[in-house]
Amino acid sequence: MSWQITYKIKRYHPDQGSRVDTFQVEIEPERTVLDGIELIWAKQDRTLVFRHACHHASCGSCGLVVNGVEVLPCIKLIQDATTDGGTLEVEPLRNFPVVADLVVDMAPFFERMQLIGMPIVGPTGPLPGQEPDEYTAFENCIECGLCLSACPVVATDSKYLGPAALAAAERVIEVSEGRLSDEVLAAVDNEHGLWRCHAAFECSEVCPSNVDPAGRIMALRRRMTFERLRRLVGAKG
Amino acid sequence: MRSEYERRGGWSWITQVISGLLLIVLVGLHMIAQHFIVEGGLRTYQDVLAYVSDPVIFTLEILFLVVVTYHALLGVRSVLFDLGLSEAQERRVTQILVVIGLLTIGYGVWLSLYLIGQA
Amino acid sequence: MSSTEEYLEESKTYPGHKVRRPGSQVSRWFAPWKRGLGTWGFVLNRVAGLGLVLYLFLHLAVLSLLTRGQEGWDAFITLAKSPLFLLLDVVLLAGILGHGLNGLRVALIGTGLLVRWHRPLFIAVAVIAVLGLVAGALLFFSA
Amino acid sequence: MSTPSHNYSAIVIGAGSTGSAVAHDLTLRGFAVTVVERGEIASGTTGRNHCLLHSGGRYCVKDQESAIECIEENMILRKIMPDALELNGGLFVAITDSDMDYKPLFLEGCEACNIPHKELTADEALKLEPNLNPEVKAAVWVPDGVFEPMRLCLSFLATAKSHGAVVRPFTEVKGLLMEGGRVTGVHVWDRIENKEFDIHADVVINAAGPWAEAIAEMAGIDVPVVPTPGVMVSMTGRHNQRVINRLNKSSDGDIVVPQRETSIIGTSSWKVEDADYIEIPEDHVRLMYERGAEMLPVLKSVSPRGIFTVARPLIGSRGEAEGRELSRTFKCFDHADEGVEGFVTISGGKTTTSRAMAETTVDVVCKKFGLEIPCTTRDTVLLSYRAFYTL
Repeated sequence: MSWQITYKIKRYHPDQGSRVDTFQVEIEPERTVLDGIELIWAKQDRTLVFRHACHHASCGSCGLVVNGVEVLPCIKLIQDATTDGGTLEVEPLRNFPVVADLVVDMAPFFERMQLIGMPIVGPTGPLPGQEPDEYTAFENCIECGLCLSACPVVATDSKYLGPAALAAAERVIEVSEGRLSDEVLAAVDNEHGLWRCHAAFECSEVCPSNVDPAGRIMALRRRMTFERLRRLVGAKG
Repeated sequence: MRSEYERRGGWSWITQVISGLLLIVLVGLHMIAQHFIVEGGLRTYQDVLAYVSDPVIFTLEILFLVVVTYHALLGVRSVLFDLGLSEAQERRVTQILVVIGLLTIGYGVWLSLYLIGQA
Repeated sequence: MSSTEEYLEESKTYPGHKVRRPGSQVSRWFAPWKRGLGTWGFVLNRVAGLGLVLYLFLHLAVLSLLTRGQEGWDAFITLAKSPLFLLLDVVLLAGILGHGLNGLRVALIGTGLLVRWHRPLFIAVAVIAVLGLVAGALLFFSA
Repeated sequence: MSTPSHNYSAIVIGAGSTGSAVAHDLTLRGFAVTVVERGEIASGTTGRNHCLLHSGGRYCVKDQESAIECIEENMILRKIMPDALELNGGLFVAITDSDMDYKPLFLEGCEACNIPHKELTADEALKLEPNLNPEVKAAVWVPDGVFEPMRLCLSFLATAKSHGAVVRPFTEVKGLLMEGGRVTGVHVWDRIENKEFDIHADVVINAAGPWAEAIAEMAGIDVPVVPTPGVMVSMTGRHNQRVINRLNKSSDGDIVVPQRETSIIGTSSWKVEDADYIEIPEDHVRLMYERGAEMLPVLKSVSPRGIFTVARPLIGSRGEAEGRELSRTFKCFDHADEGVEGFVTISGGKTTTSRAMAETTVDVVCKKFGLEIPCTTRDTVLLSYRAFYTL
């Protein structure tokens, strides 16, 4: 049985400015918020532009703000997002340059991820009860940018390295047993690196992949704090 | 041995935590002292003069002044840095806050010494 | 300073198109709605912190009355006993408790010690702060 | 390596795995390339695929041509795409007697197609994959792998961009520019600016997947593409480290692909007319749970995190074979054969074989211009997908 859902979608075109368009959609509650958007594009308005690819939270391209909170619409079921007759307010991710409608430019984000250089495939542990073995797996971080959109510090400080890149740095340390290049360290152990975080934990709240960027930033902070204190004591002794 | 890179921002966070922890103690002492060291609290001018003239109180209050000013202005600096200022603006902010901090502490010390002189 | 300045620049990802840079959104420092407990903690710390800075300098300014001797001080004491000032004292206490306890929480999680406990810690902070505030308010108004 | 010198230009329609690989190959062979994609990169068939880097095992009994393509390309992608593949191998598992009857055919097929394989006892299989059905009778290990579809495309496109290609997402082809029986470019609708304009080139390559038929129609050509969707169910949690295949002839729900923090059950097969938005048949989804749980019983007790479907662009005449029987190999059509110059369609195939599809296509293109430039994509290590955004 289908539900009647109202989508209020924030539109933007470089020449026309911003507006909000309303669409009525008939869709099964088991389908996703992204399916609804694709349905609008397919049947109602071909001018709507939005990003999507894998539809299972792997590519990280479809991130949006739905009813005020960052989500990956490809794994947000309609029934978990609203009720029959309900409304979904859809906006592009915050804190990213907007290209058009729901499309943001991920270039500034990937520049930082490239700087940190975390390989997207890394070692992973065996399943419980399994013999230890060499496994690789894609990193949990799908580079979707939800964490940056949710962060109240990224909202005002465009120089802040941001949760995803800092979490990636911590992951690199974890995998490579503490080695970061000087260039990466200079960006991470920096006024606008890990010390800028004010522990609002929004990144971890919205992360669709259990990366827990805030927890990783705190781990980095502990590492760098105790390293400093050790050096201070060492210098005096 | 470790390689060198430009480290920035760590000490301001660490000292902010340390000064914050100190303040939890100092704020408590500041409030308790005023109400209980001098019986019935600081009600009269003479009470105040007697209060600051106590060497322990004087030391405690000056320490409190220094730590609270440091913590407050470092906090303001952090809030301003959250705005994504340019490096030149950041240097300016730091300089101005250092001057404000020194003036504040100077004023507090001067006021205390003045009052001790009145006693 | 808090302008939502937006300007267009060339996109690297979408050739031939200009993107709209996101403006700075200071309002989000003060908007914990729909957000998690961590953000409530962040907002609390920021609001209380800025309030306390303001109070610090007001307090120091008021103390300059002492240089005017007996009369200045008596005038101040009369003012300080008014209900309005007692209410301000309660607000001050709320700020100190909120910022102090939450600061302790931030120090504990920020040093990576109790990261997983940030939510229960926030609830503990809130409960202790409210209890402290009630006790303090009773003390102020009964004195 | 010097870039071959000629001044030909090419337009590639579609930035799925095929179009991306074609763009990459074209730039290596000296073409000035523009890629036009109506949506985001990989927003069509490629993005929503199963993420399986085929060993060829699935096809080694009934469709050996596809199987050989798969294993060859599998080995090449391992070398040229180091950062978008999970290479934990795969198991074909036998649960029933019928599966055991299929096993000798399968082993024979692996031999015939040169697919490396290793027979495992039930105990060995359970040791490797503790969540397997304890009823498992035997298993065969093959070099299956897992890729990340969007990043695979981005790797090809990043490398193409580094060689001068212009990639235009959200640029939809509305018509082909024709001059006397020759395609000279495309008329596009820029969906970002909401403007229409023409782009000219010496050759246009139609890599639009299930939409290739509609593009070919713009030149009055019929391309037999059958949009054949399949349902995939992504489950909460990762329950296997290797790809788990049912050791039997292909059927619905015969595979569970682990990827990131999920295990994806797939797939089914039916035919549709319009590939833009596909209704998901409820019975297909139920079948995925049932059949997936036959191999990994744990899947019965976990919830789905996403259900998705997309149309495969299989080649074949409509109404003939059922979707499952259609070959998974690819075909490159030089439409000069139908009297239209400057226009080539590539369709069918799989993401695993996208590089080979590109090689064949660009061979055809080069031949049209009398160019003899060898393909070098087998040995060209691709840039990181992140370079797509930073170049």
